[in-house]
Amino acid sequence: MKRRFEVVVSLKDGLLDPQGKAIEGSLPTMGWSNVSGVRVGKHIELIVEADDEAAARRQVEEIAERLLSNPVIEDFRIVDAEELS
Amino acid sequence: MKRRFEVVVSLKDGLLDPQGKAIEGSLPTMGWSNVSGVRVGKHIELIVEADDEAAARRQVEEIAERLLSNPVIEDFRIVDAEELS
Amino acid sequence: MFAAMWSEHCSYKSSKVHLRNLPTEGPQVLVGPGEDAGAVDIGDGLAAVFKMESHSHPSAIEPVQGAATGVGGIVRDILSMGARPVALLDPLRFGPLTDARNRMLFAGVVSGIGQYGNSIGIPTVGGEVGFAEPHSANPTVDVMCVGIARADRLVPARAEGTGNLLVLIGATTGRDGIGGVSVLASRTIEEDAHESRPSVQIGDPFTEKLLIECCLELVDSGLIAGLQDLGGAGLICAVSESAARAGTGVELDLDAVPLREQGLEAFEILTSESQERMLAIVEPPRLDPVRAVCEKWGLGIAVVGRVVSGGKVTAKLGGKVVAEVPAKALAEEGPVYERPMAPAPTAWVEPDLDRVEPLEAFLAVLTSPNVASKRWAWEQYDYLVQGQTLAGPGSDAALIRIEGTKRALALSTDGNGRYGSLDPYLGAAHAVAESARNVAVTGAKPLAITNCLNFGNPERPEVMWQFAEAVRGVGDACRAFGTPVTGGNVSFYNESGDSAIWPTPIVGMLGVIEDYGLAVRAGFPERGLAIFLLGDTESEFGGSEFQQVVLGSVGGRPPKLEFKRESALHRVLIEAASRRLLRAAHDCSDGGLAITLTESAIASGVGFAVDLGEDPVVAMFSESASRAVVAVELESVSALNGLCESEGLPAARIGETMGTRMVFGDLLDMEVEDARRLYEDAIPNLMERPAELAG
Amino acid sequence: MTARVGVITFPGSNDDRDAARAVRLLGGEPVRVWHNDADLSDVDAVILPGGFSYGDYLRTGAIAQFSPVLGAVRELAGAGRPVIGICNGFQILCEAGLLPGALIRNRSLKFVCRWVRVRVESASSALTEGLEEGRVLEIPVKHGEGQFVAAGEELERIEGEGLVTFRYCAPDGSVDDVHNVNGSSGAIAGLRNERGNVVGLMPHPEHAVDPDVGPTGGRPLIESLLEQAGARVLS
Ligand SMILES: Nc1ncnc2c1ncn2[C@@H]1O[C@H](COP(=O)(O)OP(=O)(O)O)[C@@H](O)[C@H]1O
Ligand SMILES: [Mg+2]
Repeated sequence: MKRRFEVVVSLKDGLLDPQGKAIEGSLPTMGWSNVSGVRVGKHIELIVEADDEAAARRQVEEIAERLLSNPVIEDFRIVDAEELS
Repeated sequence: MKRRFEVVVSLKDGLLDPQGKAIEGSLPTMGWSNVSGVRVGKHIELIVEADDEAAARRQVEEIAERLLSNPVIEDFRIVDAEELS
Repeated sequence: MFAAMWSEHCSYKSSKVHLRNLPTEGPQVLVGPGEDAGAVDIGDGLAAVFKMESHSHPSAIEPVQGAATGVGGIVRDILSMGARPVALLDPLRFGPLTDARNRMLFAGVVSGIGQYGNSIGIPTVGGEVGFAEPHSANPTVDVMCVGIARADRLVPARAEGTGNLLVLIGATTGRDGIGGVSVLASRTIEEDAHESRPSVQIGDPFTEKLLIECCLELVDSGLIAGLQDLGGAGLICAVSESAARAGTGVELDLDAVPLREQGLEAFEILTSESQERMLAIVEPPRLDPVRAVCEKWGLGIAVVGRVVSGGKVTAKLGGKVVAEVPAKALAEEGPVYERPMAPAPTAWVEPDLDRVEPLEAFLAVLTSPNVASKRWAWEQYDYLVQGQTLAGPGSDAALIRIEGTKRALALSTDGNGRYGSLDPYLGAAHAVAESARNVAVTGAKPLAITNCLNFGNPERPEVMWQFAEAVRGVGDACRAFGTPVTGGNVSFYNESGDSAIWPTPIVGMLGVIEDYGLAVRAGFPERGLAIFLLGDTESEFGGSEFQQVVLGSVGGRPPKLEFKRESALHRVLIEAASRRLLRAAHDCSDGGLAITLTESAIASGVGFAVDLGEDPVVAMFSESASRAVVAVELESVSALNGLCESEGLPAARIGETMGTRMVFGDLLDMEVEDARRLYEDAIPNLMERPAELAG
Repeated sequence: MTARVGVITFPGSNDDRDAARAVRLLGGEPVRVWHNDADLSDVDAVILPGGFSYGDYLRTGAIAQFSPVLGAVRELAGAGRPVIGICNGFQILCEAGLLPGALIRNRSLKFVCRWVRVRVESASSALTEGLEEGRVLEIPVKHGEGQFVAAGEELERIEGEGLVTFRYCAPDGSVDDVHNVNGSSGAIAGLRNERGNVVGLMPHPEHAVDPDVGPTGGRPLIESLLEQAGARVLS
């Protein structure tokens, strides 16, 4: 059974986010001054071939922990899971 | 009223995703060979101060169209909206 | 398939008839136009392989990936000759930076070139950036690559030896870029804008780096008989060209082509312009060792065809013959047009100098983006990797050591579209002269050029006239300086609405200095040196930076160019350097003498005082050609004068290096440090204004 | 006894040839190591060079940390032999947990290639043994993700235990924000592990050894490495 997972990896709170700061800084000059808290992270899609959902989810968590995110500076969360074929 | 929105920006289908390809290629050496369709995109959080939800959502769509994404090679979707204070 | 192959981009149909009369022979030329890249003998049994190509159309649509894939493409042209790429240069033109879209395009193109060039480990050591209104909707993005190979090991792009295998190495094939660059570069921007399929592709520098190392290992171990990159019109172009060159035919098995997407039709597989792919010609017994090298570098490899006799290209898909065409018909016998031509009118404006306030004029020229420091761009490039960069961005010519020898390559790209808008012939001749001057001023001898001819829509007679005149100018200048044309690129349809770009031929000059220990730099190294201006100065402001930013409009005729005087200047600069007479040397170009002196002072912080004669504004800002500023020890003055006399080259001692200020007669006096800050901050100040997030 | 220094080539490494050339120029013997070889038994020290390992996709050095040779690198580090991470190599050592902290995108959001000054902060490291603290060296940086960051208490430990080995500084050695080329916490340009044999730095000493090319602030660091590597063989 194929399942598609979506993982979001974001910088830990308190850590400087240069990209988020740059976007937030340019918004007022484009006419929007009611926006704050801009944070930029990664959104990763992957399709896992596994028998049951729990096993697939555990594997995605392990991949996210070891490869997709750097625990020193990043957190991750699985935002979506969808059965395919 | 403050609302937090989450936007996902991803490469248009059919376009090569070098990041996704490199990650997918490295997973087997780490013991996972049941993973495919790896695609990497951007996940952006922003907090908008606006009276009603519809106005805030329209504004986020405009920001995503003009600044957060490059319409030539990327699509975007608003994945979440949450009332704060 | 024919549309892609016979598009303007691949068949040069509008330009071929004019390109025929360019000089392409010389003892130093090992490979001339017609191959993937030109090659020049640089001694010690080594060849320099170099070429320039335009990626302007994709960059106008998506600057980051458009420019990035431009770097990838030109590098593969050098690689397919079996040469290790050692240097990249990027001549660029944009619209004025006062407009947010132009800032976004400039930031995107530089970011794309940096991302791609830096990650494949090839130093970007020079280039140019020019800003002018006609380039607003049509940025010009050219990229030049230089490689070094053993002269006896140059790999032909020929499908030789019936029975040999055609092996596709590198990325998989997708629908992206179907009829991409060949169609894109054969239509104007509007016609392309509403194209549904994204005709821009995403570059994968990581796969390119693996492709470079893998192909070089295959060449060095003598495992392959031929190599060809896949560029415009993809597989069918590469296959038919290499078959046509060898007089052979090819049987293609499209089922064997590794696909990135399912269900591609035959013509899509044949014309797909997916990036990072190479085609090798391999003798059957060598297939396994070739596969081993590719797998070591983690690259896909597939046998997609065989060389056969008979000169026909046949392609099969699903066991059915889907295409059968004579190779020569595809590659060489595209249509040749003699397009109608009509001279383009040029405005005439008399410069009125007495109303000019000197300090105000000087600051306007110094901080004009065309003249001011381009550090904002080139600091985003790795110009140090490979460890052979003796002089990088910021110098008149980049100097790249030929590892293991005392010699170095000297590289410069130049082209002045403003001169071309007034007189396409003279503008083009100046491009060759300025690039040769930038090489000679370091002490190196100019050897040969590549070039990129950037023009508007050839279906308009005045554009075709501009093109023919520009090619004539390049030809005459190359004959005069003994620097033959080894190849290059033509980019038409650079226009949208009614605004076409100025006729912009960009020349890439390659030279060699025999002992880089004798190379001369532009900066004044110390105080107490005599400053000489070599060459004649007259009141020549046509198309000058002064005319544009101080007088406010462009008109008249560009400065005259006498080939004999320009060659004499080159000979004096090269001879003087070889006799260690020069402590500094810098060519006069945009902005005139005032800018040349200021740049030499800024480079080291050493000030100067010069006398400007009775017509200071002309002395400061005229852009008369064939001039250079040199600084010499006092005991070398007589030797320099003797050398100049022997060549009939006027040499005026105009002042001395001293103190920390720049003193221009009694016209102007300013601290070098103040000029440096203005010169360095001009572009950063414009670019820090908010632009859309680029790249 | 000429010191044998392994230089690892990952797919995407660019400055591996430059590191090998610098080692040879200063009297060492470079040994080219392919990332798939898991054996570093015949070298006295190892350099993880600059470049874009695996295209630096996902995060710089994210994928390289899983390559086979990293096991051998950990053993070498455990045995107290010099392990030097330059630029991308530094990022890989952090990702692999051999050095604390992480390198994120430059404050300017742009790649920067520039000659800078760094100040030696600690003399007890494989690269700075025998150099006096406070010495200023001119070395080039070339990177897009060189901003060093660490969580609050981790940063305090790194500073407190004297692990900082180099800081970006002005020509006179003073540390100020203008010369902090990428916005790193504490202007940190490089640091070492507790024992001092594992060192990571963003500047490229291998590009500052040849007077024909430019300033030679990298020579004392490579000389110190060769000495440390050679000494290891003697003791
Ligand atoms: N896009 C670029 N990439 C790399 N180097 C550049 C670029 N633009 C300018 N430079 C370098 O900056 C110096 C001055 O640039 P510019 O004034 O545009 O050229 P020129 O002096 O030939 O007119 C040159 O040494 C050139 O090599
Ligand atoms: Mg110049």
